[in-house]
Amino acid sequence: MLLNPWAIVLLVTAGGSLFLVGGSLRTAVRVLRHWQPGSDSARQIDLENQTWLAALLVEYGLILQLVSLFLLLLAADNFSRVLVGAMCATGAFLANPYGIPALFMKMAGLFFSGYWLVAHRLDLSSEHLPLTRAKFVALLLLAPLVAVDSGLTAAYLLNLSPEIITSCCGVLFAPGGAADGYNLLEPMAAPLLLSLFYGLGGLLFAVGLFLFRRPPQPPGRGSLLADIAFACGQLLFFSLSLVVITVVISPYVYAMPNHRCPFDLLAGEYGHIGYPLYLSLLATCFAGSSAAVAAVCRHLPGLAGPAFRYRRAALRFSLVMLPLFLLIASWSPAFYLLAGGER
Amino acid sequence: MGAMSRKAMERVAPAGRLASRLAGRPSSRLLVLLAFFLLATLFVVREQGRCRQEQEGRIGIARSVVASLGLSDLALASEARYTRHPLASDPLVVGMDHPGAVDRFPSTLFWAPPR
Amino acid sequence: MALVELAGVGKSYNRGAANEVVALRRIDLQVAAGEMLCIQGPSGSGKSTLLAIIACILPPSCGRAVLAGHKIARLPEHFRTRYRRQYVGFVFQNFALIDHLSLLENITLPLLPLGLPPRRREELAEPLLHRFALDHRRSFPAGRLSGGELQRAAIARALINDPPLLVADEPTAHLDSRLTGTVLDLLAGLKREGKTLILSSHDPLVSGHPAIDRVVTVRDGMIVNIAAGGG
Amino acid sequence: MQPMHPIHSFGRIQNILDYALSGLRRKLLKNGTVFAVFALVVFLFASFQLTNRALGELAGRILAAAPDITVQQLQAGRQVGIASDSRQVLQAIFGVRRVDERIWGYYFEPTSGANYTVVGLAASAIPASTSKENSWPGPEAAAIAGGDGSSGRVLLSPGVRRHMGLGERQFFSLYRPDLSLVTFEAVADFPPESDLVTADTILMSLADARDLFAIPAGEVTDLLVTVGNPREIDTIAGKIRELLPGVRVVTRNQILKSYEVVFGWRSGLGNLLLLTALVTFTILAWDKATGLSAEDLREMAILKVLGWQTADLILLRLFESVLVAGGAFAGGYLLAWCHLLYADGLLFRPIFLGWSVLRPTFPLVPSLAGTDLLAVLAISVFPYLCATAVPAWRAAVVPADSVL
Repeated sequence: MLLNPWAIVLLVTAGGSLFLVGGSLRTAVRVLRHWQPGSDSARQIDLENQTWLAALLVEYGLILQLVSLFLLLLAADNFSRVLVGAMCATGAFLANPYGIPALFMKMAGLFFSGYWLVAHRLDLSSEHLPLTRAKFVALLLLAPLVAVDSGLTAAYLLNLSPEIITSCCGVLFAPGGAADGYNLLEPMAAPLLLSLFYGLGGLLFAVGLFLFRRPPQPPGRGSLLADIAFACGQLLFFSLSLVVITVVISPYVYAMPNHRCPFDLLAGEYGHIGYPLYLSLLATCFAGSSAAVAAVCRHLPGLAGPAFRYRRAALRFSLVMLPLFLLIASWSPAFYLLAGGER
Repeated sequence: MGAMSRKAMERVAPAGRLASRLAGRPSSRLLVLLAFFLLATLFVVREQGRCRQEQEGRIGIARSVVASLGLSDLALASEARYTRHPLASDPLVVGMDHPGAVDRFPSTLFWAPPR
Repeated sequence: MALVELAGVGKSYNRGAANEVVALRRIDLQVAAGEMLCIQGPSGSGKSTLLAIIACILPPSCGRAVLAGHKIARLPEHFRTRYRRQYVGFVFQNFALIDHLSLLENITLPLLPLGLPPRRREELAEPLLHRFALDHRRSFPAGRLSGGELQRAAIARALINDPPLLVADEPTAHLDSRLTGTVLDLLAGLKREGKTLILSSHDPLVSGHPAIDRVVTVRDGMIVNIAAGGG
Repeated sequence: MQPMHPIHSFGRIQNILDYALSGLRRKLLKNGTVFAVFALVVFLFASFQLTNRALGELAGRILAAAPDITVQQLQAGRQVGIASDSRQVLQAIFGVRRVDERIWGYYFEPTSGANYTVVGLAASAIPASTSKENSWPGPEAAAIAGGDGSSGRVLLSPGVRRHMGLGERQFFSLYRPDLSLVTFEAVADFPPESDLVTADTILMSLADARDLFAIPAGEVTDLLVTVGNPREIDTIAGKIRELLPGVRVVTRNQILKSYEVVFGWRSGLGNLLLLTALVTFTILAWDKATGLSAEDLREMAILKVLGWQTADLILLRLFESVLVAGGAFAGGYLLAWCHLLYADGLLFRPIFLGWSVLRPTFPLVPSLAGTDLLAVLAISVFPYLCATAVPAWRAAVVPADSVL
């Protein structure tokens, strides 16, 4: 279905990402081979200049990644009107085995390039550029991620086949089977999920507040472990939230007990509630987990101050966004229950 | 930002000073331009709302015609069955049903209609 | 405390390439705050390179270089730019004003990335325009200024950040002797206000000026002589 | 290490924006050209997309009234007449409210190359005239078919009337397959509002259509099934397929979906064609942006010596690109919007109308869809920004000492 306008848009953005990351990859290879901090050789000066280019390209790539994530969601929603049996974007994603992996790959790429940029900013704030080498090793890992993402997107689009009525004489299409998005996840026990969701959310808030309030610690394994555990908690919370939104919260938004779809939340019929919901979730979890990037780097020469400042700012941001997210997420169920809807 | 404009600026009243300062900076001028653009956008969007309402009545009539006659296709490209009535054709019809084509697919595929 | 400290500083261009050129070798120099220094030597002797290193424009290839307590050798470029922005005003030999901008805009260029609003920029430029008798030329495009005006504008631009150190590369090369005297008097006035000045010149009029504390002679990339100046 | 002047980040951005703007103004000719070409590309893209969307939405909304189920007979993979008797079979299915017979076909007019669509319906199939506003048929439609027999009275679209050169006359003749003439009386016109679906249509009674096309008695072209409960459409369609093997069953949902695909496909094809224009433009922009003049490079180097960071210069260049691209996008899109709103999509209308002799007239209204905006943005502005990233960087890393 490559002639669909959405497919073209997605492929153009995927091509753009590949171009950007490919460009920075070239720099990465050269930096890893020839980087000599402190030297003023012509090559080193050239390399220092090139790091600016690489960072610029990754920054553009990050924006492109964010936009293409939303484009993919919107496109899937659009495809669902064309594909047989797909009632909503979930169905469109499940139409072939590449849809969901492409979606997750895009999210992974978003987080990864975000962390990379945090590391880059920290790197620049030290006179010793202590992270440059690590940064470009990481770029070597980011590139395949983006390539796989683009490949999966292309494969997804290539394998989508809408059933055009005119090609199908006298045969009625099979009624929508498993791909209707009503059963994306087998209904799990809602109370269990909800208590996990709010429990983890509250725990993260408390731990975040503790980490935020704590004075700068001497670099040690204990405090580093706390930061890393907090970051893992954030990522866990991210995945858990996606499940909870799909299984528990979305039916309240749709006011349909069996309609479980995480994507229709973005639609206009439901007030575009998905945008603030997902963006605040993304902001919370990204900021919270990126604090660990700063924590890992803080023992490097010249980074103690900048890393501490970044970590503080990131934690504060995460602490503001987390209650906001919980509020938006709880809004529909709470409203439904308070307004007298029966369970 | 020249001497003249500065003196002129000092002469005007404080309320006017803001305006002249706004006009002085390219980025502020951009902002003014942006405001004009937004106004123009608002205007054409409102215009669209008006046209849409007008269209609504037309669509109502067209819809009742469709319902009465059981139509299923748009009267675009009305020269041949395969474009006028896609739903009454199948893929091979492209090669078969041209009003001027001999019914022998696929050899007739590119035959021009007779004059 | 010395404002500028160079120890064993060397500089070669295109290092690691076939056309490597050695411009400076083992320069040792200390400049105290409030000093006015003249660096003289024939063209091609490395004067400009030395000034560029002191002004954080070029990284030294080897040796130790300290500006206002900050190590400036082996430093990424954006840090050098930061120190330059903070401590150094630089006057180019060819003035390097941007022709299509007005004089005022030219002078306030260093303030743009600091985020100062136009009004504040003008406030900072006002006393300098007045001091260098450029008031009446403020909205002229730089391309239409005379040589003396250009030179005064270049100095005013270097001073807009109120840096402790002023580095001037051949500030009088394009001026006649009368204008040279005027410019030197202006610079001497800055010295009296506590600024540190480092000039390069091969003009005896400059090295002989009474305000000059020391005259450093550079030849073939080495300091061959340091003598007390007219001051 | 506190800077002497602390950096005001918002002021910095505003100042650099100012500088970018005055730079753009200074090189008005060069930037204006890029802007104009870019705006033109965006305009073409957006016009095409808006026209397609407007037409697609219009089709969707009009065809929402299409018959619930259409049943046609297939033979050897081609559509042939269906036996009227099947009507009883269909009527017997629980949930079917009514079944109507219809004959339709083409009447090819060799001299002009026009192709009329003749629709023959039994009088009982046409609902009684309603008094409701915005509704059809009015009183004149009742006169089409005086009874279920042959009446010779027809309804025309204004386009067909014009094309036949009827003017105020009422009588005209058409040929039967054996070249004998049938005379019809055009009693009324279709409302102009329905031109999008009836531009080429002649409506007559079932008996007249059978006579005109010489279709044997007991056969019709298709059967239209009206279902009581819209949720049952798919179930009933399945039953019909079981009861009448060899027929094609088309539901309204499939009709709408097909049109969605057709419009999507056409829009994609158009985008693909326009993409070449975009690529050409991007190459042009790249070329313009990489060809930095010596004067530009000197300016960059001076700024650098004066304390501008590489990041400041990249931002400066980025602003230039974003201003050109964003402005061209906004301008182009607004222009496309007006093109559709005030000129009815003049440029792309012929493409969508095909090569008809009988062209429907209908106004197009653009619709504001955030997704469309995002799509045009992604396909025009982002490639431009990607293409200018490298030149922007190249200008920003010019060595400061090059000005010495």
